[in-house]
Amino acid sequence: MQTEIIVAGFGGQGVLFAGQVLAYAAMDHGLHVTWIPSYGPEMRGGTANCTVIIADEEIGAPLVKHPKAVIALNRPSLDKYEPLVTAGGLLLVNASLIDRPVAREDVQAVYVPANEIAERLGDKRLTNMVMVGALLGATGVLEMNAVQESLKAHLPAKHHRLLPANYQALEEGAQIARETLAQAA
Amino acid sequence: MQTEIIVAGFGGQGVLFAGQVLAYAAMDHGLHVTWIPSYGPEMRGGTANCTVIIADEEIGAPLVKHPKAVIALNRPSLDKYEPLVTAGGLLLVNASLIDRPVAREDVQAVYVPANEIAERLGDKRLTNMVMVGALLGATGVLEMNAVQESLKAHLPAKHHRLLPANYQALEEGAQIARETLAQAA
Amino acid sequence: MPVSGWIEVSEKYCKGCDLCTHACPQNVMSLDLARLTPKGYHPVHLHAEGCTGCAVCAVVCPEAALTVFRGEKIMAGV
Amino acid sequence: MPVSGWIEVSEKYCKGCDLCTHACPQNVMSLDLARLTPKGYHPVHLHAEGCTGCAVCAVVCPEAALTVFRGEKIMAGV
Amino acid sequence: MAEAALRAGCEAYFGYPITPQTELLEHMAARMPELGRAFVQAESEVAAINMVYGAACTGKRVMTSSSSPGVSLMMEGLSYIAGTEVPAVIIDVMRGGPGLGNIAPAQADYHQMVHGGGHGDYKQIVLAPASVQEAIDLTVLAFDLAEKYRSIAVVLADGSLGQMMEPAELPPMQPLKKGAPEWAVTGEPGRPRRQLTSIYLQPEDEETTNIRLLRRWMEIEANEVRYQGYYLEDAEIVLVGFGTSGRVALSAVRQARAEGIRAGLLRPISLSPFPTEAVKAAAQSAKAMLVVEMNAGQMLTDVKLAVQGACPVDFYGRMGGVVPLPDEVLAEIRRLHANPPADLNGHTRAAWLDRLELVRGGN
Amino acid sequence: MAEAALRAGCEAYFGYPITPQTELLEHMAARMPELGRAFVQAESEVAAINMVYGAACTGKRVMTSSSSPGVSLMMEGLSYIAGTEVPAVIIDVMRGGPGLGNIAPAQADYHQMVHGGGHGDYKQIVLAPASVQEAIDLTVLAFDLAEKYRSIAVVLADGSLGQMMEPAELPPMQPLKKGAPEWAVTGEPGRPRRQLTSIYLQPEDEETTNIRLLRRWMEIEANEVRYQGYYLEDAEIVLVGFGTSGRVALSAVRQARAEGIRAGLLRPISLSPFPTEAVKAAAQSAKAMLVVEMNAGQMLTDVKLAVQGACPVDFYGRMGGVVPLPDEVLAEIRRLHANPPADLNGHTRAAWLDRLELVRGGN
Amino acid sequence: MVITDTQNAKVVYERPESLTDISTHYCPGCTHGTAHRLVAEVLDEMGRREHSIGVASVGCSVFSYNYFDMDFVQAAHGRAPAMATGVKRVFPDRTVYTYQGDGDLASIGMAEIMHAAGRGENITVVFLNNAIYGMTGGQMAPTTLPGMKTTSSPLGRDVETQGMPLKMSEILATLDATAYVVRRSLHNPAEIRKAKKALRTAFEVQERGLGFSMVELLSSCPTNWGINPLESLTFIEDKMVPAYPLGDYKVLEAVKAMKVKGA
Amino acid sequence: MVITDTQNAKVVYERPESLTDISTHYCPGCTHGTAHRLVAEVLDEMGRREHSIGVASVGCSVFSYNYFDMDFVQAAHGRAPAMATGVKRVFPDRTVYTYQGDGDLASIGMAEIMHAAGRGENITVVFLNNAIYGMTGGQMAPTTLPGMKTTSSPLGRDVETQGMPLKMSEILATLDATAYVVRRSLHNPAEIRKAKKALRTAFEVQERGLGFSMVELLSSCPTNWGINPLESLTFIEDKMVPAYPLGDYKVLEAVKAMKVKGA
Ligand SMILES: Cc1ncc(C[n+]2csc(CCOP(=O)(O)OP(=O)(O)O)c2C)c(N)n1
Ligand SMILES: Cc1ncc(C[n+]2csc(CCOP(=O)(O)OP(=O)(O)O)c2C)c(N)n1
Ligand code: SF4
Ligand code: SF4
Ligand code: SF4
Ligand code: SF4
Ligand code: SF4
Ligand code: SF4
Ligand SMILES: [Mg+2]
Ligand SMILES: [Mg+2]
Repeated sequence: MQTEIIVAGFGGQGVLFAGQVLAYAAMDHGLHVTWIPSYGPEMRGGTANCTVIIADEEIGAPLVKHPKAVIALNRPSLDKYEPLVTAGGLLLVNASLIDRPVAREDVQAVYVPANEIAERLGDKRLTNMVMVGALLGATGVLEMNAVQESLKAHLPAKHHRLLPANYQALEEGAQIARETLAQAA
Repeated sequence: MQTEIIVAGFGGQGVLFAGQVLAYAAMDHGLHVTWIPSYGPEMRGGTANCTVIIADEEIGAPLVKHPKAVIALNRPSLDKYEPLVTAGGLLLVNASLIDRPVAREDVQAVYVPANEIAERLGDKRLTNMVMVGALLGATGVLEMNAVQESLKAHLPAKHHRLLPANYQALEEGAQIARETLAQAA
Repeated sequence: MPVSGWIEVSEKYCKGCDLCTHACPQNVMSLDLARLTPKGYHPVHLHAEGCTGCAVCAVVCPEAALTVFRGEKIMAGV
Repeated sequence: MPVSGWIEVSEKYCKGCDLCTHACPQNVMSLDLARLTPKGYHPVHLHAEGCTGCAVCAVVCPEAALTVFRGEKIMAGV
Repeated sequence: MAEAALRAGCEAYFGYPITPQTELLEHMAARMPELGRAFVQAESEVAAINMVYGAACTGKRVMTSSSSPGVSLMMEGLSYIAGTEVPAVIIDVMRGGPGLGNIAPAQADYHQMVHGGGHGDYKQIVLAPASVQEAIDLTVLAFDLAEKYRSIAVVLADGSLGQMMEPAELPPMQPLKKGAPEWAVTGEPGRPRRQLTSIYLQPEDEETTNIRLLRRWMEIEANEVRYQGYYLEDAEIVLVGFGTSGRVALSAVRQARAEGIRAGLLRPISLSPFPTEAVKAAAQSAKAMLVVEMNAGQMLTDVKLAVQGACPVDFYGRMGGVVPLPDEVLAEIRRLHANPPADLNGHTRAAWLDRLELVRGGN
Repeated sequence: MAEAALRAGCEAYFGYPITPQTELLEHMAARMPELGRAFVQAESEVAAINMVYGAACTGKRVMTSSSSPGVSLMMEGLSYIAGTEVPAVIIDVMRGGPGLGNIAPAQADYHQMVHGGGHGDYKQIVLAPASVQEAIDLTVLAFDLAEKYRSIAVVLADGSLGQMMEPAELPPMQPLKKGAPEWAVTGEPGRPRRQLTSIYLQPEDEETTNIRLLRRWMEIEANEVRYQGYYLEDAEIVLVGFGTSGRVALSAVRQARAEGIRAGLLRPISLSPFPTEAVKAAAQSAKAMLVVEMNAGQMLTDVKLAVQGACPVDFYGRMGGVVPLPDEVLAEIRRLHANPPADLNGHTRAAWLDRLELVRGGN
Repeated sequence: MVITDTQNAKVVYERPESLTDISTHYCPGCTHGTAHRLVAEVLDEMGRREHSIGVASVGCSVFSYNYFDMDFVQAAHGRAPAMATGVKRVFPDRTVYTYQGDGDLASIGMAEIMHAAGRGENITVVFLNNAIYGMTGGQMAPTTLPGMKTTSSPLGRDVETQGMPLKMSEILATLDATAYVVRRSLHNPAEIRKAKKALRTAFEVQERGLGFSMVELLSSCPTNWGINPLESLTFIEDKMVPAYPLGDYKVLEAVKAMKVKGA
Repeated sequence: MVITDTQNAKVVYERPESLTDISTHYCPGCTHGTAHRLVAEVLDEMGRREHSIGVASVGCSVFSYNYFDMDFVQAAHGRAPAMATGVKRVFPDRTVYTYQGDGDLASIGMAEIMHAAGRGENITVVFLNNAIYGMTGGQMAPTTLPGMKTTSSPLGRDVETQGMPLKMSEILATLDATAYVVRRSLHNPAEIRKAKKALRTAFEVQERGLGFSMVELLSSCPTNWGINPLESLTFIEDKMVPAYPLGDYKVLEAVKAMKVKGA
């Protein structure tokens, strides 16, 4: 079984770190994983994305055309990846910055006002964790526990005081995803 | 008909210029010609030599293993080229600096005390012209006139006052060669 | 009548860096937390009266996001 | 007895550049026009008495071609 | 890779920041001083390679790392190091070019590193990892080979590897070697002086050096060819790809096998020396070969040289930092399977470009 | 060559002295200011190529010249020029290497110039003269081709040519062209701004650029292949050699013909694009081919790629600045004539080295 | 409600014509943008926009060619002064300038800047000194302050092994062929105004053919300094200005004699 | 006949041990040889011959590695300071020095010398300034005097297009990390003695770990200047010394405090 996840947004939205958190969690739990970033046309303030592949066997190509799940942190990311998600896949939409709904009907969409939630939790930089939470809430690719543990393990010590807020962000994102899926079901 | 001439000596002995004078003379008189320098292991104060090929048809390789004539301005040059001159070829030896006779019997040797002649004519730098003169005296590859004319044409104007001494050097060299050959004959 | 001014903020350029707000001698600028630019920044706005059109804000703005006007204050009903 | 000296010239190194001859305070050095080194230079030699062994020649010689000695002048038949 | 180099006993690192290999330099900046070893952030890649040159002359294990434009600046230095016959390790993380290009992963510097981007006849060992683990292992190997053959050893990674996270194991810390090789310039008292130079003014001497280098290279060719084969036993369509494109090809081959197509993959690990014999052998039984690269067909020349017409050799590549997707390669395998070409000499490129533009159009 | 460049309308020269091409720079130093054109002795080859880059962006005819180590320093700049698609002319007079090597004539930078010494996929036009006259003519041609294809054009001479004197005729002085191409950055008022860059951060855009470059290159391949054949009609032993080694081969071929051996010579003039078709054609009727170079067999790869096994391809080269003598090449022709090999793939080099050491021993 | 009378209103400041309408990729509060604005304003005021050729360098300002509405070329890392030389020598009547960061100019491009200055090349160099490699993620630059932590000097720049900061204005001022070399800062409105005036002078020096001119500008890098934009300005004032004193390092008599309009 | 009593004679001067018995390739009267001799004498006197690693550069002195009887490496043109950095960083207790010409150090090698000095690299640089590219046949160097004719400035160096001479000692003295930077000359016995003393000081600076030291030596090139060796010394005295004043450009207090044995 192999799950491909793309996280995409502006540079500065914590795109790469969101992917890393997933990758570390998978790694720490004995799964095969690849994480690979790619940058848009601009390095500063431009778009950035990363692809995380989590699998239970050796992974070939670290990039895929049709991912199973996409976290779209801004509008251009949604525009770019909406057509590419596999049928039956998942689109996690940062509703704070994206003002349009998902058009495809063969994918599952989850709308998360991630910037608002993050600012409410006291730090705009938590936006990415809210979205990661939503991913966890919507799929079973990794346990919430696993992610929280590896967050703790890999966050530099000086940032450890931010852990509770991060956990909270993950939870709130997951909550929204669970609710959405429940409604859809 | 093709004649290959190698001029060899220390850097500073006017080796390259001697070859150039021959090349210019040939060029100015409508012959095919190539002139190509090569340097020994040292650039300053080291050995230098050049190969001049004069022919009445298009010239292929600008270098040859077995030249028809060699002007050896110093001992290492004689040591190097004596074995290589074609049988029946010509070895012009600067007797001022070379203290050994030519060993081969199948070549024509001409000994010229070129440094002494040059110093007597007032300029050590005429050594090379004495040797060129000897070459002209010993072979018919080019006319003395032709060489003198192209010397005039290609010597920078500021050196023109040295022309008479150069002519004289050529003549004295030629004279010695003619005498040597006459004796040998 | 006192000289007065106002500014126009281009949301295309403004990145909410807050440099102008601190430079403004009249302290009349701040980030508009109610708005997000397309790039996700809170743009500046005038939150109080008192702009003199001194253009200090424009001098410090790295993004050339501000246009500064000066004129006479008049009252008008809209 | 007056202090006196002499030099040894290595023909391997000397290039007849003439710098030492002009530097010698006693003017006792010159190129030996009767000799040629293997490289084709006229080497220097002492052409007159009076060397004091001051080593100025050695100080200016670019080739380290000179060895300078100092000793007492004595007469001896050879 | 940086940590692998440390553990392989690298005693000096000289480098200049450039994306996508800054992390490597930064790791060295932190760790080398900790270990009491030399780290210098050079003023440029030109300086970096010449610092490496100097330190390499002392016989210590030394390295630099850079990426495409920076590596181009090292060409003179590399030629000097090769001509002086001192060991040095270079990590080159390739990015999109030519020119400043971009920082996306590419493989367009194959010719530069494999066939020689510097002046003069010289060869260098070039190892191309396809995973983070292999990157680590080949870095260690590079130090060993460089030292053994007094040669330059390059770890040539595409940008994907420079930036990828994957689980991997680091080797144990090696003790630093003691003493210096007998050619090393160390300023050690009590022995005759030693000199290291790349000058041989007498052409005959320079030729002797060239012959020595060539003979040594033939030894390297005999001993140090490395590659990995996948499903080659019965493969009709043989893919050849290195680094990330090898990995992508592997995914495609697996998908093809799942579809019943007998595809296989030969992944050169040592690009130089190139696994010529292995490619030749694979060509004997193949209906067609497909070279997959992230460039316009550079390794393709070495494959064709090896195959010498034994089977048609086709090409698929993406350029400018685009990483091909397994789907694209699978489509190529299907095409070759459905319609094995009789002869492809000379027409490979034009047809590939046409197909590529279709793929791009469809993006 | 310098005077030829002037007459071809070269408006700016930037260079750094290096033997064996200092005369070229010195000629420019005297003549360019006389004509009111730009001459700058740059602080280095790195600076020189970047000055060329700047001036080339304005659409003027510009050039630099250097020799092997200096050219290695230009690799980054060349890649930028190629990536920016601006025309520039480079004269490279090759000397013995690797490293500082020596100043004797060599051809060991073939790979660097023909297959790409800089990073990224790019190709450049490479023209190899074999006589002073050809050096002049190809210099003029280089300016024309560079401009026509917005490409780098290299005149790749071996040191012999850089230093040889031969009778030759110079072209007439061309008038300087007026106006600038529509892509040129000239700071001309009254039109939209223009930019020239080699950055395409989006890999897809960089790929588009790469495709454009490749398509243009295919056009160059179609139009600009140049070579000269000698006695090829009935040749059984076909020699392939460029520049001075081509000339030496010609002497040997003539001597062989005099002995009744049907030898011929194909002398590539454009090394890039390479006369692949012509070599292929010559291989069809040949019993054997012999590539003669002043290196360890660099053009050999292109010949083999062209021949694709159609006939055995053997090699004779001298390295490190040694110019082969016609006698040596003649001996090779005699050998191949007496004993035409059946198949030479893969064994060429070892056997050549053995023969070479015999030749050298006998020197 | 207060409405301002737009009839009598006048524009006190507006975005200069020499800037395009492209939003920059600079981090919020980065004074690269300020420097761009000043250059644009000066070229507007001098009417040279359409007669200029800019040379972009490699660093965060690599895309400056997108932001200036004029002809531009883009140089290899460090080589902008060489490229500008190439341009200027064939187009002597254009305003040719480079825009370079401190890594670009003072590290890899040291030889090129020294020699362009040494030749007295008639170009203008806008030199942004932010004491760090911005673009590549905050490595040490030759201008990094002693003790300053960067990603390649994680314990702080150690002057024993990593040397002392290079003061480029001081160095270039020692060259006989430079005409105008000054250092300014971008950390407050007054300094920004002085910076603009210096840029105007530098471009006027070129206009009059007086030779090489450079304006070094102390600039911020909030992202890699790890502090916010406002703190960054304070860092410039408190830390950088003492290490890099503002002032005129070389002003030829002929330049002093010039009448230059202020900002 | 006068015979000197060899019993009581003593050797006042002899060829230093640190020189090999290979005759140099330098032109007659070229003061490259003088500089070699001084370096050799100093290393002899300091007993460092067998603890030294020299770095030869590209220029007429390219073969200096043949003439010094000690370990040597040979650098690429201009890169000797980088190469020396590489050597010194792994062998900090060796005496590491470069021997460079003016083309090598001040032209192509500008970045490397500036940064080695900027890092305060604990090496010694012996810098031979002969105002010309000797080896390649007399082209203009960055140090060529205004108006001086060379093969690449056939009408004389034109300061308008070719700039002003670069004064490397003055430039390097401005760098905060240099310890000892002086200029001496080789044109007469007194100056030669001072040059030797400076070299001694420079090597002692390195010995004591005080940082970067450089001795610039004004040197002759009779061949490319087109005058004889003696006239060349006069040229140095009359033309070069005024343009390149002899003196101490940077002497750290710690260096001044050192007790160094004179020549
Ligand atoms: C030859 C080469 N080496 C390295 C790089 C990577 N690189 C890009 S920008 C940069 C440093 C930029 O720093 P600076 O000039 O200070 O500009 P800033 O980003 O701080 O404005 C480096 C090292 C490159 N592009 N090319
Ligand atoms: C990269 C490179 N460029 C150019 C050269 C050619 N070159 C050799 S020595 C030299 C100049 C030497 O001048 P300088 O350093 O002043 O030494 P000098 O001969 O005057 O002592 C040059 C340009 C080279 N060897 N390598
Ligand atoms: S113009 Fe002056 S008063 Fe008005 S907002 Fe700007 S800084 Fe404040
Ligand atoms: S300074 Fe400019 S970019 Fe920053 S907040 Fe003010 S208007 Fe916006
Ligand atoms: S030692 Fe003194 S006196 Fe004697 S030769 Fe030398 S310089 Fe003259
Ligand atoms: S200075 Fe030295 S080389 Fe010159 S002439 Fe005197 S001894 Fe000979
Ligand atoms: S990284 Fe620093 S210099 Fe670059 S744009 Fe951001 S703040 Fe400015
Ligand atoms: S060319 Fe000049 S510097 Fe070189 S050895 Fe001769 S005199 Fe000395
Ligand atoms: Mg910076
Ligand atoms: Mg010099």
